[in-house]
Amino acid sequence: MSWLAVLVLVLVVVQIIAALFSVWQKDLLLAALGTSAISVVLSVLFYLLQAPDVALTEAAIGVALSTIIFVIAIKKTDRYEE
Amino acid sequence: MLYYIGAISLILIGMYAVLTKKNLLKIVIGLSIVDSGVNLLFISVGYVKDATAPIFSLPSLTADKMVDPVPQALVLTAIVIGLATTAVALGLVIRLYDHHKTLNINKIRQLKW
Amino acid sequence: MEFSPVLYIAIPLFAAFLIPLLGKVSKTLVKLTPGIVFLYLSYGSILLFPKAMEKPIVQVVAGFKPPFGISLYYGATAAFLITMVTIVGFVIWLYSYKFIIREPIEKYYMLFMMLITGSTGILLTGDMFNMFVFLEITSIAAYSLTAFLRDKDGAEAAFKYLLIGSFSSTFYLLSVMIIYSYTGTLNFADIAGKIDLIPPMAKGFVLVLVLVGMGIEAEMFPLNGWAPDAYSQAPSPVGAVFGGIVVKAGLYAMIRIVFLFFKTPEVMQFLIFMGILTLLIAEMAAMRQHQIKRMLAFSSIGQMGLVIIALGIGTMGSTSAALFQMFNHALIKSLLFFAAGYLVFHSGSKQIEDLEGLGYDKPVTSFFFAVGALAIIGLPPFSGFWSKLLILVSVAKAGDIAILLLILTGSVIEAIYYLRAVVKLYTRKEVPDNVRRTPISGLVAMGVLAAIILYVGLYPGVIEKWLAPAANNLLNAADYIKAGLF
Amino acid sequence: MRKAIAILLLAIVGYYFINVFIHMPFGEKREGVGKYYLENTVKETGAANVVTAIVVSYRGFDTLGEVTVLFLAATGLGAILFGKRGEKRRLQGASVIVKTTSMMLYPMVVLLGAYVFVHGHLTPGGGFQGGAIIATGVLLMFMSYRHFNVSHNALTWIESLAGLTFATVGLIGLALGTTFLQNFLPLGTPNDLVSAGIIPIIYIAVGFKVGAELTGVLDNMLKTIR
Repeated sequence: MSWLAVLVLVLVVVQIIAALFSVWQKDLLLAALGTSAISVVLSVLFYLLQAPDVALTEAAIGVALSTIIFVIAIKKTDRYEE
Repeated sequence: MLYYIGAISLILIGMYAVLTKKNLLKIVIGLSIVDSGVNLLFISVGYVKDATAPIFSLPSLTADKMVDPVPQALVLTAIVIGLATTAVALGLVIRLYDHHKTLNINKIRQLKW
Repeated sequence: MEFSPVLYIAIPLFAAFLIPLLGKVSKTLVKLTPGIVFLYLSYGSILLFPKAMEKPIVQVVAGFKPPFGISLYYGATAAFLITMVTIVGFVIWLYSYKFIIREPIEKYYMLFMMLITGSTGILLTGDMFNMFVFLEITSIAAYSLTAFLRDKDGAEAAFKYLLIGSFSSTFYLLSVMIIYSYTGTLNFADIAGKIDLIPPMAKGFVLVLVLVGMGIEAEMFPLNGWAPDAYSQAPSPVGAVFGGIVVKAGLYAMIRIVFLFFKTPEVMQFLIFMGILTLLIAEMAAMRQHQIKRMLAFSSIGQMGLVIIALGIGTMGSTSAALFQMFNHALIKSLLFFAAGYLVFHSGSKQIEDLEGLGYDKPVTSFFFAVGALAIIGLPPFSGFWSKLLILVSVAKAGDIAILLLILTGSVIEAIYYLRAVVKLYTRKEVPDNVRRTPISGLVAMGVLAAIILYVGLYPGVIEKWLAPAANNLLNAADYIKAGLF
Repeated sequence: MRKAIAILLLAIVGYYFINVFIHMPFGEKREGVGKYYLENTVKETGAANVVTAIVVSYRGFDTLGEVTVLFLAATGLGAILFGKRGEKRRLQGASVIVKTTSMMLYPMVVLLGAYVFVHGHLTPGGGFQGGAIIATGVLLMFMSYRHFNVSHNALTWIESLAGLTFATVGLIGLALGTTFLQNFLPLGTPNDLVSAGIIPIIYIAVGFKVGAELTGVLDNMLKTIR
């Protein structure tokens, strides 16, 4: 296994943990940040897969905008899941 | 191969959230996780070993050493469409909260599901 | 400049981008825009129609030959359905003109126009991913319009629709991905030629993904849970667009993909089976409804079931009958939604119970509702009679008596609940004086549809002669491949 | 109960997924349109970035649709949240340090966005990314200044004019007797800023449009009263 494969393994595991975290977290604000973490990792993975265009898009849209609209929506509604 | 596993897990986790969660925002979060998974799967399908990004920025780069550009172009579109869907979904969530003062679907349901 | 199929998309898009600017000048201008667009497109369709019937028009976009660029495939089937869509779209606009009084008006017209344009795009495109884009245009416009009244139920119906719709598009996107990864192309004709490159397991998975993804749009059982809510909570003209246009596009997409890539006897059997289930369950559910628009929605699902059966039989006769039925259903269901919209408006209640006596108070609107009801049941002299007859004949020719009986059962149930509603309408009862009138534009819209229904019912030949080329185009995959990859 | 059904359903879906993808080759070269694009893009479109060439030129029709999807989302959100706007935001103004930093960052972020979409045909990035970056910059200002406002009039104009530019560029191709969205400008030398025919024009229009639309979405959501 090369160091790249190890890196990918770590990233994928982090991503799955982040996904599980955002699904089970009762505090929606943290859950939204979890999706943001997924997007960060996704963006790095896209870069490793030689897709800089997509990585840039994911960074701008997935990490920033998508999370922000989630946060705004949470602010306008309830923060905690019952 | 690892990419496939990661992507498929994301899709399944997202779908699990959509199917079982009771909180509207959680459901939307689930949808966005599914989207991420599909995008990752698509990009990894287009990957070619030891190839470079499909940009001819240096003269030394040649076409036979580049990854497949088509999935990248399609995913670019899919990401933006995913954002659009999320935005509309969140708008609806805000509307529903306005009417019911709750995000729990069990308390909202009026129409038959 | 000669009329080119790409204008079906380009002109509405241009107009949609223009509407916010027009809104700064005057609201009337905004309201007129979609009407002008659809009138022009109907005119173009009629010009183009005979040409497309002879030979499919394949229009290249951006000047790259298929499969490298996106191409639009304007064949006989697409021409038949698109001409229907533009004309029905125009009539629905006419109806909306006075019906929609709620702000934000310019947003309504923009979304309304894009809802129909998205459906046109699905019918027109010859590229798999492009179809996904148009599917999304249609869906996002549909979600927003379902919630347009901004009441409790509307928002809930829209959210439900969005949830199911997202699954639909995700599944479809996955199928595009698997197909691309094996064939390396996205053009329908090109894929159809290379379909054997996909290993059987993956092929089966793609089939399931397409059936589920597009089945949701085509309201196939058991994926149609969103439809009754969306239809009944959206404003009436939008309900008419859903039932008359959007479903047709979804069904066409599903059938086109199945016929091109997966046309095996088992799949056809499966389609017939699902069609029967859809038909019977929907008709039974419609029977139990107390709200008029929900009843119409379930009836619409049932009709789609009937069309799926006829398409599943897959003979020339049954396919043309199915197309004829789609045409009739678009007109008749729009008429029913129009009439129901004003009946609900006048009685102030969505319940069928409360329609009692309106037949005397609002004679013209009620009359149009009755015409629609009789036509959809399939009574002469209305156009619904011919298409139902053709379906039954083709089923009988295929020799399957069980299916014939099941279709008849469905039709009888349908007849019962429609007649029940009509009888309710014409039961005498004192109605409190109601000064509100149905506006002229609404009456004209209904009148136009009723006239076409009656005319086609008296002279079915005007439509029937176009059915054969349209059905042939849908059935004959080899021709599609040849034309699509010149 | 519901969870059990969901898990069962997902197990079936997952089983099929794994079965299909276990056989899917990973990291191998593939015949098909992708190869054609790699070999011919520079010659046919003059763009150095193949992804941009596909997005804007070969599959430009998709991009037109995609812009429309975003446009519809902004419109639909406006329709859904109509009548819920309040001019007063509950958001507190940020501290002086944050304010000053945002004030300094704001023009730079917008400039970066513009750079990204102007160079879309040469480097990674393009209209969508640039537009999104600009919207992020505007968001920064929203967050730190309570009274910061974008003019709705201006947003509408930018959005409409950019959309009309895209559609018009397409229609010019049709009017010249070629096809919709076909290039009608000289291709120039690859890797020059002014090259690749209509691609930069379209991507700049997309950049403005996406930026305006996303700002509109954010503005709509932020100003909704709870």
